[in-house]
Parts: sequence; C-alpha cells; structure tokens
Amino acid sequence: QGMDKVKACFIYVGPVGDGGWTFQHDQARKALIEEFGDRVDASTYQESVPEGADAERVLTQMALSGCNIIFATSFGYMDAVNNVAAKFPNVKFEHATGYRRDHANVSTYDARFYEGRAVTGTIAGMMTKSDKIGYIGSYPIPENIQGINAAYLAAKKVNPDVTISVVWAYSWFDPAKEADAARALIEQGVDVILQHTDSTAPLAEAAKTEGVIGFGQASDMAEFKPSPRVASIIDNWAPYYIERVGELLDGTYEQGATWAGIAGGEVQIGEITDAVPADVKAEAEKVRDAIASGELHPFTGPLNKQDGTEWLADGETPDDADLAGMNFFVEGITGQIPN
Amino acid sequence: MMRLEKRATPSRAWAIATPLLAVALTMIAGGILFALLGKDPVAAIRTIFWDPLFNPQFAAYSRPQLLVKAGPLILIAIGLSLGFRAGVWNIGAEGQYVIGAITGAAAGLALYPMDSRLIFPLMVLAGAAGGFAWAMIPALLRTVFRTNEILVSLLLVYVAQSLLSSMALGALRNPEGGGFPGSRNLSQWASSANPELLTGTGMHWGVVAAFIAVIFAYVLLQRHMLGFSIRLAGQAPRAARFAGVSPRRLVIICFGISGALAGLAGLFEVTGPAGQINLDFAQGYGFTAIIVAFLGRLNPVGILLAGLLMALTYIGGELAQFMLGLPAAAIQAFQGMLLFFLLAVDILTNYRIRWSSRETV
Amino acid sequence: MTGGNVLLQLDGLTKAYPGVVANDDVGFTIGRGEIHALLGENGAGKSTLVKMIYGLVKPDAGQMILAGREFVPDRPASARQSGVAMVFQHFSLFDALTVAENVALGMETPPPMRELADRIRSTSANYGLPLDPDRTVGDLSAGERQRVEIVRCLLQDPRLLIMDEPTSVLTPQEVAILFKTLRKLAAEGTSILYISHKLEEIRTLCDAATILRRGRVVARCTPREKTARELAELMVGTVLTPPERAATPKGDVVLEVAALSAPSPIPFGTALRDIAFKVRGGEVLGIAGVAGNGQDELLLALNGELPTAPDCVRIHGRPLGDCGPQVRRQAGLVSAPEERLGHAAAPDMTLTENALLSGALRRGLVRRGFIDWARTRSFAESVIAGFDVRTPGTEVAARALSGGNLQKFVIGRELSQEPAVIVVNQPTWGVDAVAAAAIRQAILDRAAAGAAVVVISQDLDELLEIADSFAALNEGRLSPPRPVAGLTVEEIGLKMGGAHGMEVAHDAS
Amino acid sequence: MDIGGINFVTLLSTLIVASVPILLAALGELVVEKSGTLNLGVEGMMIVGAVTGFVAAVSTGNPFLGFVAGAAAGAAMAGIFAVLTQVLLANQVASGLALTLFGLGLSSLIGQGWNGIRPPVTGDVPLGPLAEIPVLGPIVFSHDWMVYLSFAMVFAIGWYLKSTRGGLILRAVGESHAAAHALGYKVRRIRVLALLFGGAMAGCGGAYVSLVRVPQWTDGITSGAGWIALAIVVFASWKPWRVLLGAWLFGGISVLQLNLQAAGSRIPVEYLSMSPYVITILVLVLISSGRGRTMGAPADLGRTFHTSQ
Ligand SMILES: Nc1ncnc2c1ncn2[C@@H]1O[C@H](COP(=O)(O)OP(=O)(O)OP(=O)(O)O)[C@@H](O)[C@H]1O
Ligand SMILES: Nc1ncnc2c1ncn2[C@@H]1O[C@H](COP(=O)(O)OP(=O)(O)OP(=O)(O)O)[C@@H](O)[C@H]1O
Ligand SMILES: [Mg+2]
Ligand SMILES: [Mg+2]
Repeated sequence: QGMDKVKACFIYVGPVGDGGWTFQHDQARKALIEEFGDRVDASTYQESVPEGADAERVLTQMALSGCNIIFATSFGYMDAVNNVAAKFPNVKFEHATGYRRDHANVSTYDARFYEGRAVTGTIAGMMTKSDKIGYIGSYPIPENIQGINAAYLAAKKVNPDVTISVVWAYSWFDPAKEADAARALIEQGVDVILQHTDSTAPLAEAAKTEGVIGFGQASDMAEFKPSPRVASIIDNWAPYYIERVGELLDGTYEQGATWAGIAGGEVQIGEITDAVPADVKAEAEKVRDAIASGELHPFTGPLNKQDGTEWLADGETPDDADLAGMNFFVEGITGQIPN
Repeated sequence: MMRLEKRATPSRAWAIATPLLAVALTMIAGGILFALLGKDPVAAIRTIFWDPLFNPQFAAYSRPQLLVKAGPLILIAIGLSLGFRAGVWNIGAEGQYVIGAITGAAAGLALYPMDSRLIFPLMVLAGAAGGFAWAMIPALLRTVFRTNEILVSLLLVYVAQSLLSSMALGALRNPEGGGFPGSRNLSQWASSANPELLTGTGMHWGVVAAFIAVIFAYVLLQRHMLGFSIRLAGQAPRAARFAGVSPRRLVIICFGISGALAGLAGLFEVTGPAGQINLDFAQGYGFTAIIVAFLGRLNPVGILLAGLLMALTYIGGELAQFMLGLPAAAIQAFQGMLLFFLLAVDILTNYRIRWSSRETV
Repeated sequence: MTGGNVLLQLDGLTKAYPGVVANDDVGFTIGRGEIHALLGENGAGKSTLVKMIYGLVKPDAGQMILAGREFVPDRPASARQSGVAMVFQHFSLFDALTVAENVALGMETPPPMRELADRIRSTSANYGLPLDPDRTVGDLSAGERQRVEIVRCLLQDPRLLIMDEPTSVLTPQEVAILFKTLRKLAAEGTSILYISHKLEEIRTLCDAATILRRGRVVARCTPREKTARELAELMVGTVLTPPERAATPKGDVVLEVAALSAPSPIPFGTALRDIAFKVRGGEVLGIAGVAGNGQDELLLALNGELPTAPDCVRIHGRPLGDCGPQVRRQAGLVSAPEERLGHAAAPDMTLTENALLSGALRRGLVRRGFIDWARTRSFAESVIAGFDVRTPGTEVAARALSGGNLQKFVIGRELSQEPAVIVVNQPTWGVDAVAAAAIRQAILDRAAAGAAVVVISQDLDELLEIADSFAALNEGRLSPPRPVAGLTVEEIGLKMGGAHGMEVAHDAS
Repeated sequence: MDIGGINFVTLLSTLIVASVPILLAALGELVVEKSGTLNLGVEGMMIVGAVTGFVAAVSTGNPFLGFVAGAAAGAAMAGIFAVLTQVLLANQVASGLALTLFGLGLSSLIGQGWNGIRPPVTGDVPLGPLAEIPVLGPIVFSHDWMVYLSFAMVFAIGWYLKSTRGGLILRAVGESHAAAHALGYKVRRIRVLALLFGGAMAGCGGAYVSLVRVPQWTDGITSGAGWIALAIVVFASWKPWRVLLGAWLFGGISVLQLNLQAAGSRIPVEYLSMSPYVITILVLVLISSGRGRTMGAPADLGRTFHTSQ
C-alpha cells in the first residue's frame, strides 16, 4: 500500500550544529526534502534529546503529531523506540546503530565505520615519522574498539614499528576535552591523530603543531584541508533515508536490519589531500577499493587477541555478531580497555 | 528615584501574587525573545502553556507526563527547600540523584534475575541510602572542617557523573547489551519495575513519594519543632543557637533529608521512566529542582505548583521545538528568565516601593 | 551669644520616617569653642539630627548655617570638607583593617600611608590618646577603638566635632582622659556637639544643652545649673521613682561557676579566663565591665551556647558545662542576651513564634515534637499583658516593635518561665526610663521569689541599684565578687580595668 | 625532563595556557567577593563571554575584538546580577544560580549556527630569542598575549587592593557595609562596579576558552570552569597570588590526567577524569580546616545591604 505523502520525523541526540554525527543526519533529512519535494514533509525534528524518559516522550508526541516514519538517530533510544513502537503500530520506526527490533514496525540501520578506519589507518601508518599514532576514543564500546583495532591493524600492515596510544574522552562531543586529549597525545610524540569523537577540536589542536595530521570524522571537516585534515570518514545517511522513505511512498517498505559500509555508500572516504604523498594516497585508495569490492576484510586472520589467544584462524573473517560485540584489543596494542 | 522601604511584616498578598506576576512577566519577555527568533510569540506561548494541557491531539498523553516530569523535580526541591530555609546550601542534588540511582540499581541488579516482591523496596532503601551517603560528604566536611558546602556539593556532581559513566560502561553494564554502555532495563524486569500505577495518569511510585514529601514538609514546617528550628536557623542563625538549635546537626539533617530525597528521585527514575543506568541518565533534575524550590518560594505547596509549572515548560517546550522549530536553548533561557523575574519581584513582598524625585544616599 | 561667635546655626530642621517624625522643627546654635550637649530619651531624634549635619541624612525641611554661610552637606565628604567631623554612636570601624587604614578611610585626602602613620602617632600622643597605626582594629579594646575614631577626626582639624554617645564604652578613668582632650580642643576653638545619656558627665563637661523629646526641642539650659534628676525629668517629661527592693533572705547556692575558660566564638572577641563565682537563690550578682571585655562570651558560656568542660558551670550542683541551651533551660536557667534583634529574638518571626523560641521547653508548648500553637499564642499574650508590651497583637514581626517594647517582651518571656537562674546582659539598654524601671522591678521580683540572678551591665547606676554583690569583667577575667554595700564609682572603675594603660598618656599630656 | 613518560616542560607550558580561563575568572570573582558580594554566576558569565567573544572574533576576523566583546558580554551578565542583588535586594545565592542557568541557555541560543567554525588565531607574542631558551623558553616565553595579560592582572589586582585608595575602599565595603556607608562611601555603587569588573574578567576567561583553548564554539564549552574559579577563590584565601597558584594546580591536574592516559597509565580512566574535582575538594578541606574563621573572607560577604534614608 503506497502513500501519497509521508511525514518523516527525526530525533537527534545532539545539536544540529555539532558539525558531526547529528549534522550528518540532518544533512540526510535535507536530502529527503531535495529528493521528494512536496511528497515528503521532513520539516519536523528535535535536537539534543537525552536518551531515556525524554526520548520516549518526544517519540510519542511525534507519533501523536502524525509522523509516518521516525528516524531515531542514537543507540540509546533503543528501549524508547521499542516501547513507543508497540503503541503506534502504524508508524514506522528506524533506529540507528541499534539491534533490537521487538515489533514489526521497528527497523535498524548502522554503518561499518571500521572499514573507513582501515583506510585512515593505512595513511596513518605510512605517514607517521615517530611511529606513534594516537586515537581519541569516545567510549570503550564495540564501535570504538572495532575502529581502534582496524586502524591499528591497517597501520601495522604498512609499518610494523607503529604503536597506538588511546585516550578516552568519555564523550561523543566535548571540544574542550577533545582538544586536551589531542594535546596530550601530541605531547607524547604522536604525530597522527585518529578521532572517534565528533568535534573539529582535535584538528584545531593538530593545526597548532607542525607536522601533525588528523582526519575528519563523521563529516568531512573540510575547513582543515589540506592539512592537518588529510582525509576523512564521512557518515552518509542520505542514500538509506531516501531508500526507506521511497519504499514507504511506493508501498514496498519492509522491516529490515541494515549494516552497510563503503560498498553501500554509507561510509565515504573524503578527499585525500595533496599533503599526502602520492604513493600513500594510492595505497589508501587501494585499500578502500578492495574493501568496497569485498576482496579485503579489515579483520582477516590469522589474528590474536591482546592476551595472545587466537581470535581468527588464517584467512578467517569474523561474523557480524562477533564484530558487534567486540570487547578486546588485538595483539600488539598495549593499552587497556577501561572496565 | 526608586526608594525601598522595608515592610514591618512581609506582605501575605504579595507573597502569593509575586510568583504569578513573575510568570506573567516571563511570558511577556519570553514572547519578545521568541519574536526576535522569528517565531510567532502568541503561538509559542500557547504551545508551551496551553497545548500540553488542552490540545486534543496531545493533552491525553501530555497531562500524565506532567506528573512524570514534575515528580522528581518536586521530590528533590522539597528536600532542597528545607536546607535553603535553614541557610544550608546543597547545590549538588544532581550528584545525589545520580548516586541514588546507581546504588538503587546496583542493589537490584545484584539479585537479577530473582523474582521477589522484596527487591523493589530494597532498591528504594538503597537509593535513599546512596543519596544520603553522597550528601553526607559535603555535610560532614562542612561540620568537621568548615569547608564551603556549596562548592563541595557542586564539585561532587562532576565526580558522580564520572562514576555514572564508569558504572554504565563497567560494573553495571548489561552483559547482554552487546557491549554497549548502559545497564539492564530495570523497568522491564518485574521485580524492579516502577510502573505507572493507574494507567493513563502518569502516577508512579516516584510521584506518590513526591506528594508524600509535600505533605511531610508542610506538616514539618507548620507544626513540628524541627521545621521551626529550620526556619529559625535560616532567618536568624544566632537566635537559633540561643534557642538551642545545633547548627551542625541542622546541616547534617538538611543534607541528609535532601540527599535521601534526591537519591529516591534517582531510584524511581531509573526504575521507571528512564529504565536504565546509562550515560545520559543525569538530566539536570537536581539543578532544575533548585529553580523549582525558589519558584515555589521554598513553601511545600508552592513547590508542588512550581514543579508542575516547570514540567509544563519542559513538555510545552518540547512541543514548541518540533511543532514550531523553536530551539531547545530558547526554552532554557526562558526558564532562566522565569527565575530572574521571580527573584526580582520578590522584593514586593518584603519592601514597599516609593518613588521620590529627590536623590537618595 | 553674638553672631560672630556662632559656628553653627540650625533652623526648623525636620525629618520624617515612615510612622515617626524623628526631628520636628529643631533649631539651636553652637558657638565657637563651645561644648554643646544634646539630650533626649532613646529615639528622641538625636542621632538623626547629627546625621543631617554630617550629610548622611537629608532634612525634609529647614536650614543650617555654618560659620555664616548656608550649609547644605549632600554627603559626608562635603561635610568633612567644611570642617565637620563625627564619632559615631555605633563604631564605624573595620575590624580586619589596620588603624592607619581605618583612619585613611575617614579622611578626604589622606597622605601616603607612611606619612599618615607618623601623623597618627604624633597627633594621638599629643592629645593623650596613644595609638599604634599598624595594629589591626579588631584586636583593640573598646576604649582603643574609640581613640581610633577620635584621632581620625582630629587629623582633619575639625571646626565642629560631633560625638554620639562616646562614653558608653569607656571606664570612668578613660572618660576623664577623654574629657581632658575635649576641653583642650574646645580651648583651641573647636566646637563640640556632645550626645550622652550620662547626665553627670554632661553636667561636668558641657557649656550648654538642648533637650529633645519625640523629635522636638522641649528645653534649653545650662547643665551646670541643673541637677541630674532635673535633667532626666526634662527629658522624660514625668517624675521618676526608683525601684523598690525587699530585703529577702538568701538561699542555697544555685549557680556555681568555677575555672571557666573558653576561647571566644565571636570573631575578634575576648576569651574568658578562669572565671569563678557563686550565686545563691534570691541573690543578684551584678557584673560590670566596659563593652568588649567578655560580657557576650560570659553570657554564652552560661546559657549553653558556648560549651565548656562539664564542671565549669553547675546548677543546683549538677555539672552542665558541656550541655547546650535546652538542657540548661531544663535545669531552670533562662537568659536574655544583649542583642535583642537577631539573638534574643528572630526579627522576621511573629511574637508567637518568638515566644516559642525559648519558651517551648519550660512552658510545655511542644508535645512529641509537635507544636501547640494555641498554647504558644496564649503564652505570648500573657507576656504582652504582663509586661505592658505595646504591640498591635501577637502576629506581628518582632522587628516591627520599638526597641524598648521588644526588650520588655524578651525579658518578660524569660522571666515568665519560673526560672531558677536568670542571666541577663544589658537588660535596660536603649529602653526609656519608665520601662527600664519596670524591667528592673520584674527582675527583683523574681529574685525575691528565690531565683539566682546574674545581671551584666555597663550601666553602673543600674548595678548599684539592683545588685547584692558585685564583680567586674576585664579582658575576660572576673574580679572576685564582693557585696555592693559601700562600693564607690571610683573603686568600680579600677576594678573594671583602670584606664587600659592610659595613665602613661595621661602623664604625657 | 621525562618522568613516567611525561615531558614536564611541555606539561608546564600547557598548564599555563590551560589555567588562563579559570585564572581570569577567579581574579574577577576575587575582586567581587572582596567588595562583599558573592556571585555564583561565574559559569554563566564565562559562557556568554565565550560565545560572544567567538562570534565577534569570527565576524570581525580580529581576536582582540573578540576578547573585548567577551568582556563586555560578561559585564552585561554581571549587570543583571547587580540589578537583582544590589537594587532589588534579591538573594545572592539564588541570583547567581539563575545567572548560570540563564547564561547556559542564552549562550547556546546566540551560538546557533556558529558551531564548528575556526576562529582567527590569537598568535604568540614574538619574544624572539627568549623563546629559544631551553626549558624556560617553552614554559614562559612562548605564549599569546592573553597569558601575559592574565599574569599582569595578578600583579595589578594585588597592587590595587593592597596599595591604592580605591582598593582600600573596596576592602572596607566588603568588611563592613554599614561602617562604609556611615563614612559616606557609596556601598552599592562600589559593589556594582566590582561586579561589572568581575563579569568582564569572567567573560574574558570564557572568550579565551572559545578563541584559544579549544578553539571553537559549542554548547557548554566552559564545562564547569566557572565553578572551579569560585572554588579557587576560597582556596586562595582571597589573595591574588594564591589564585594564580590554585589555577595552576587545577590546570595542572587536568592536563596531567590526560597525559597520564596518553602515556598509558594503568590508573583507571574514570578516576583520572574525576581527579581534578576530588583534588580541588581535598584542597578546600585542607584550606578551611584548623582555623577559626576562613582566613581572608570579607566579613560582610554575601550579606544584603539596605539602608532606608
Ligand atoms: N533609617 C531609619 N528608618 C526609619 N526610622 C528611623 C531611621 N533612623 C531612625 N529612625 C527613627 O527615628 C527616630 C529617631 O531615631 P534616632 O536614632 O535619631 O534616636 P536617638 O535620639 O539617637 O536615640 P538613641 O538614644 O536610642 O540613640 C526613632 O523613632 C527611630 O526609630
Ligand atoms: N525597622 C522598622 N520597621 C518598621 N517600623 C519600625 C522600624 N523601626 C522602628 N519602627 C517603628 O517606629 C517606632 C519607633 O521605633 P523606635 O525603635 O525608634 O522606638 P523608640 O522611640 O526608640 O522606643 P523605645 O524607647 O521603646 O525603644 C515604633 O513604633 C516602631 O513600630
Ligand atoms: Mg542615637
Ligand atoms: Mg529606641
């Protein structure tokens, strides 16, 4: 059963102006308006909704206000989405990065950010002069751990001497803390910074020291081109949103669980600038294309866990459940995951 | 020139009228603010104050939500108001709220997945104890070392938030949660759930507790010697010592009560509306409750009304955000203004204003 | 007085406050080099008048002429520039600052600090009031603090020096030195406007007097030509009768204080040192002393606000030194601190609530923690009726009462509790003569009924009138009590601590 | 200079920069409290200063104007507080809290659309060869002018309070407003001026966060620095010199905990991240214990002054 007009609503965990995670979701919302024009009303969104009781109320009020499909763009909305979905079976709920689909009207979607990390990790490994790369983690959760492991493995492949230092910011978005973390890493001799937090502060900090580079995260962070931002991992939700709303319009919408990566266009590698030597750029692009084509999996055995026990046998790759619950560093990383 | 003349006795009429005047002034100033933001001020004010209560599309859902939102605010504000009346400044209720939620949740989760009716009461006790214990830190530092309780209680909020992250990521993390931060959902485990007691009312145990606290505080302040001592210590500290009130004991009592109530609020929230310990659990109830306490003129009935009013601005504010595109920050500034106006017009209660042409010293 | 000799002429000065006309058409003149007394009951409007001359308060009507020119001081600075200096009734000093800094704050254009310090040393020595400019004012005795105020004025070579009750904090010896200084100043041509309630002082010092009652000038006279009693009756407008006392036999020792030492809980306060005395039932012990010698601390130690070792304070033999006010009340001790607003009573609470404040325990106003408001109200009503407290009712705030009426309420509240021990500090401070007599009588009546009474007062006449035995408090030490009979004011003065090292200065001048 | 994998020269150099915002705000608050007013709204004034300074600097391209605008905005916020507490005699604690709440909302409102932008660079003062001196060079001689200005303010405020007549009057008003009033000083006017100065300093400190420290604008960017500034005033017993020390101590711990993490310390992260607050509390306890009256606290701090004339 198709629809003449769809009202699509969005609930964001941060401010639209964060220039990162929420900003990218909002870009995708605007892409919907662009794509469908009058057939879609995508004007309704609410920013900075905390995970918990407030999210449940906002979702309910959105459902009451006549939304047909609601994109809930944070993992922490999981319980709220499923609770509200039970009460509004006619409203479709799309939950980003979650895994629970308790009701037929709940779908989940996510992106394989670790694939992008393999590309930036390659650049990091080849570019570092001190053989020290740094990683600003947000929280010690699987998504971050996947990224750290992927970046480290990629860097080590091209530079066996590389070591990685991790600083946890305990926030997705806290520019002051991220800046301090970047500074601390630089003071430790790190000259390539990878970040899993959403502000441009680490890049701004990197810009203060000659020879330190970093990467855009979530959005392109183009204002730091060509250096310190030498490349970026961009979250691109527009294709998915357009696809889902389109399906709702033409009546082909079904419950789903999507985890797409570079191949699906959800994870994009932003322009690799000329601050990077041509051979490095070529190598990075090779990794990117190999992942896109499926030739290369960032986690391919033989791989051991940090404690030396075997994780993947030669040639083996992990399944999605294994990836989604990743809670250990791979062999060679010296830091500890806080517990 | 404006001249202020202290009234012999505070005006009772103004004591009731000032909050209403403050709300009216805030509506006007807020309307101007919304107009400056390019929104229709009348529509904005209506969406905030009217729609949650009477708009047929939302009211049935929003009205009970008022209680859900106001419950913890009232519960915490009642505790704080006792201290504020006694001149004991607990600014760290947010931390006590978080710790109460953590200890309460931990007590329950330790017994997971047992099935017992005793678990929830046990968690309630643990939550109150957690908030109480956290409040005892500034209270004891104050009484033993004379350390400024405003600063200590406030700094402890940051410490509590660090503990919250650590708990959400570590000790209390849901082992079946795919490694994501956050505890098990306590509202979905029958033994620990704090459900809606009467469907469609929003009434849960936390709201019940808030109402009990209002009555308790009212009786305490009106009829009980402890309440009298609290008022006395706040109005005339030396007279309180003369009467035999021990300032140290009062600090301990006021922090203890407010900490325990904040801890309770945290526990009821984590087992009910919020459902789990997660990184976003601390939502500033402890700070907003300070506004509520002052808005209610530190009077239990006033706090009850102020808590509901505050909840209205939250829920109406949310509606105004996604219906009118009013930024979340505008609502926050609006709430700040409300407190400003309240403080400003409060002077009418205690002073008479005279206008004279002559300059004054 | 001829026109050329007039320094200040006041005409028709009027100042109204809400509910009171503090000054009503006040006018008089002060000659050059004249020491002029301003007399009046509490609240008669003396302070208001001098504040108008000093530019702190603006008159509603009237004019002033200083040295032949119209004088309209709009702020203290312009008054100071015109040569008017003032020593305040309540000290205008800053405890945490040094003497030199305090002096600098009272001057228009103070010289650099070092020079100022030298000038303070020389001027103060010159007038017999030696001061160390580097000391912190909070550490000084009351007499020394007053010197700071006076020296601050003298450094500005004033034409008119206003002194608002300067002697209430001085020992008789210190008063003598002060008078010598003032006479020297007058001889040099400075006019002095002198406010005091101590009529004998006025008689020895002043050349002329103006008497105010309820804001109006009711009389002018030359004080030397009147007796103190005549002056008092001019002020009050009625004939005064001294209180009666029945010679009652003394009972057993009720209150016993021994080896009482304690640091002061008040910033810049005075520590108590080894205080000992006994009071029998029916006996009134009068404790004299200059303000700031430990009176407040002694009251706190007796009423339980300042805990000490258990044996320091015994009531009926029970050691209670470490117990708080409630336990002592239980044991029969009632007390009335000097400061009524804020200490003895909560300013913003009603009289009913203030009755509860100390009466809860002994009057049984609270049952199992719950307050019986009806009983409390009737207790308040009985105090109001019994002590002639003028108030519209029990539900008005304490601060709405006049000082004297509030004092009657406070004293009445304590005396109505069938006490075994009564401790009062300055029972009649700031209270008019009629009410003061009533309060003294009530205290004596309680003593006659068997209570042990300790009256701390700076008013020596009051002590001589009501006390059986006498002791003096000086820098936290108490002289051994002795019977009051046969005691002279000079002896008392010496017991009160002499002149705090002023003899040296005395010789120098 | 490496101890436990941490380079102390860079650490010291970083902590000097990291402590500038709290140093400025605390110095301002010190003057305010010396005059007898307790303004708990430092956080609110800082964050409004941060956003206003940021917007001004970005739109003019001139960081200097940014700091001026930040100071003006902080002073304007203090003006609200002054009207509430000095004219309308409102409770100072509540007014300060209201100021912070309002400031957080207002700043985020002003800052809409200014996120993620690069502000113009506030460059280091060119001290030429001085900056090349080993150890001392990077620690002392390679900072931007605000760092040196903040040092100068420590001296200036210390000197003003101790050695000038204005400073003497300010302290007198804080000690006893009644006595100061009796001597004819305009208690209210002096307090309002002190408040405006304190607001300007806090606004400047906020602007330093958004223009130099981070540098960018985002909601809640001052993240509690204003509260720390308040704690440091108590810690410093109301002495400018010790404010500097306190700011360095807090800045040092904040920087050190991240350095420890980056150096792979085994201390759990959550303990490291709460350490600045815990240590501040411990220091407060040490400072306030043992003595009768908190040393240096103005006697009339936080009392409302009113005279009916
Ligand atoms: N600021 C004020 N506001 C209102 N009323 C005032 C004020 N100052 C004085 N009064 C009133 O004016 C009257 C005269 O007071 P004033 O202080 O001049 O008396 P006084 O003669 O100095 O008394 P005392 O001997 O007690 O010092 C009193 O009734 C007093 O309550
Ligand atoms: N702060 C105040 N607020 C309201 N009314 C006041 C205030 N101070 C004084 N009054 C009123 O002014 C009148 C005079 O008060 P004041 O204290 O000066 O009395 P007084 O003349 O000194 O009397 P007493 O001799 O009893 O002390 C009183 O009737 C009192 O009600
Ligand atoms: Mg007087
Ligand atoms: Mg009087």
